[in-house]
Amino acid sequence: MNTTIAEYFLSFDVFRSFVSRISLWLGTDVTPFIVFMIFLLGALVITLVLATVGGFGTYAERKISADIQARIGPNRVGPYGLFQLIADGIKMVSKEDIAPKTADLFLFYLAPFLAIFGVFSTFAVIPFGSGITLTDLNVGVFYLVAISSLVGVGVFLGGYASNSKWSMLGGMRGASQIISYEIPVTLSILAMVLLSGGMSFGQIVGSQGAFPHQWFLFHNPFSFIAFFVLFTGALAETNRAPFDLPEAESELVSGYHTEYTGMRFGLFALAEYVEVFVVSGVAVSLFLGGYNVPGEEFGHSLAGQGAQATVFFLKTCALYYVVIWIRWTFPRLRVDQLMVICWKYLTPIAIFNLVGCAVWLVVFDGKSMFELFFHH
Amino acid sequence: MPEQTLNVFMPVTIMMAIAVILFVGALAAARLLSPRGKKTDEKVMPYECGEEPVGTAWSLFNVRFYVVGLIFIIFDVESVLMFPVAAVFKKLNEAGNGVYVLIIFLSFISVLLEGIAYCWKKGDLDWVRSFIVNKNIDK
Amino acid sequence: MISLVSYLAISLLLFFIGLTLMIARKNIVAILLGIELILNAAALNFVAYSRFAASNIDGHIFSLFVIVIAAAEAAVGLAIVIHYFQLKETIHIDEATELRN
Amino acid sequence: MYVNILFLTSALLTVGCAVAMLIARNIMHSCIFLLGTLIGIAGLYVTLGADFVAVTQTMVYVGGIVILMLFAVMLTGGKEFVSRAQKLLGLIPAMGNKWSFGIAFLTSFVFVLSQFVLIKNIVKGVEVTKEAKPFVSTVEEIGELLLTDHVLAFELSSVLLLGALIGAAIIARPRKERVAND
Repeated sequence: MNTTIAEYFLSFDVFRSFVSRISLWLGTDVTPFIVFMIFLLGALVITLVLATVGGFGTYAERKISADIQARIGPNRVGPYGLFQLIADGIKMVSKEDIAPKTADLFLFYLAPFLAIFGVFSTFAVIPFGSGITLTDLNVGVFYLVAISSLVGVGVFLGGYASNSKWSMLGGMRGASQIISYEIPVTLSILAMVLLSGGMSFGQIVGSQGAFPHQWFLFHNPFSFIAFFVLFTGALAETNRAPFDLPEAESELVSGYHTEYTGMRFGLFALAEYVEVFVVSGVAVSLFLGGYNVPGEEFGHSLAGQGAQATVFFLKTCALYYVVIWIRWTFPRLRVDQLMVICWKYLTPIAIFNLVGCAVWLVVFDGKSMFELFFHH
Repeated sequence: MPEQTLNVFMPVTIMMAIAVILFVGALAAARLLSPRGKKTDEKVMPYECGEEPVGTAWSLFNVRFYVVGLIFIIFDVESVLMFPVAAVFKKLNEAGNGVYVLIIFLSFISVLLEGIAYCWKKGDLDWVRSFIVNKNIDK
Repeated sequence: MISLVSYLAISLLLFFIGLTLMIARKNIVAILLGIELILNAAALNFVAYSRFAASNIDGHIFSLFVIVIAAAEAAVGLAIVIHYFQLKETIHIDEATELRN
Repeated sequence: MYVNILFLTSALLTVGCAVAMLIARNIMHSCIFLLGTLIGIAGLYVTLGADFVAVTQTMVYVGGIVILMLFAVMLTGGKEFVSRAQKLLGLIPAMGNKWSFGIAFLTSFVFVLSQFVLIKNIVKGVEVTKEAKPFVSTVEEIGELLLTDHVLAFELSSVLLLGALIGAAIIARPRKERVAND
């Protein structure tokens, strides 16, 4: 049982003896320093990987939308336009940074920071593998929900500070949409916490298995519905179509980041794309078996960690594809429909699921549907 | 449970620090590389599709936004209180106290349901019904 | 190095700032901000005492309920402020002198 | 080592943002500084080993109360976003009466001082442990306490929240006369 990535590495005898040899050589115990370095390197690597994934999100979005609309999409920069993301990055950096004259400059500069901060802080608990989780906090999933609500404040402030009418409308809509849809998402997560008996991602993923019949998605009928509630809510929380009202191009120009230019806009966009990946990862960990691979002994080795991370990335990217697919398939909702869907459909269904899961847990003693049907 | 130290929170702090550094670094790079032209009046004007903006955008908004926030915060707090109970539910169920916990849990949720039923009945969950053009908006 | 006194000092400072904010500001929302600070100072004290001077974690439960009540208080307080503003079109505390309209 | 750094950072964030909140001229900025203060306090909770309370603090305050405050400022602000230009010593905005700030400072100082003396005499008997306890996650313990010792408070809090929801919804609901005006 590892709780952090450092403990995982220190559980290998080779690595431990290596550390103790260095300690002997230097005359002091260097374990705290090594632990810190592992954390720092791990955090840097994960940031780099996820930022790249976020960048590729923009590329994938364009390519897949082109595919759906029978176009070609970006194909000029590099093979298949793969370097489009680098070109975009260079463009973002070299654009002029303009703030409206009437803007509230302090808040204008702070808003993208809050969005970035809220998204990047969640990386600390995302489970890429049983060992490669930066830290497996006992309040893991709760922490993730809590810190990512900073994005809502960022969106609101971005809209407010610009002092532009489009931005203000987008910011108000965005904030109220993000906070509303947080409720069904939280309640669905709560149902999974109930089934797994813990809030840490290690516990939640560990109580599922590698094969679909061990996933929480098929644990009972209620958790099956809960997945769709969570997925819909997550789409809305990340402002993805069909819930992209805060930045509805045809109505609000560009919503809360109308007045943002250059790198500040780039940071908002990066936060948004990375957040989609994060919520896909959370949905995978909670419902679709997470990083589980067959074989417990295998899973602990370094090769097993690689396999786990691969499985996690494959599932998450599949879900990411579904998110993009939905965007280019469904029309946008009206703002009143948005609120009705959240409060009159998703929230009561989520509460129903929660109650159902609790009753199921007591009545069937925590067994899943498959265990009940096939193991008598 | 293995003994832990507060070091389990270190990655969280490191990640937050990285977010700060990334933000500052990206803006510094942009500051170095981006052109800084003259700030003409047209350039720093809020974008309103070519029209000259009239007044400020910081006008009064409809109170329905507040009502949504209000319902949200109550539900938020209730779900926060349910988290630790949900986390020990399975353990207590295995210890044989499942029915007791279920009763407490269900009575808690039923109060939550009363709240949503009230708001539903009174129409606070509708977006259109409470649509009022605020007469203060011109001031 | 970190002792109970450091937490109590921070809590005292927060309480002081909150109280000043509450008395000095004339904007009702700012007064509510001050109340939030004071409640947080109290909750911090509970947790600090439970860590340094008690063997159980009842203090955590207290501060949990302080947070719950702060949320309820903020919701109702801000609702009153908004309603008052709709009636009088001001949120200056010195002009709120009537109980009924 | 790590705990000390975390404590110092959080304490600085908390107190710094609280002071900034006090002297900020714009109520919107005050709300944002409140956000900083609350995150700092969450950091302090972490140094105390109260992980669940820390995350609850973040969830309820950052996601809920601060957004609600920002909404309320939007709904009541307009011309009074920025305080009137009366300042004490050219630094501190007094928002209204020039002297109220000084008087408030004095009053709260006297109040805090008297409370301090009072509490110091009362709490003499408390034994304070110095040695570092190992960090044990509080989630399970809190869950069990909520279901055993504090079950009444747990149930009553839901009733309290229901009351707050209904009361605040009645107060804040847009009234019908206004429809007739437009």
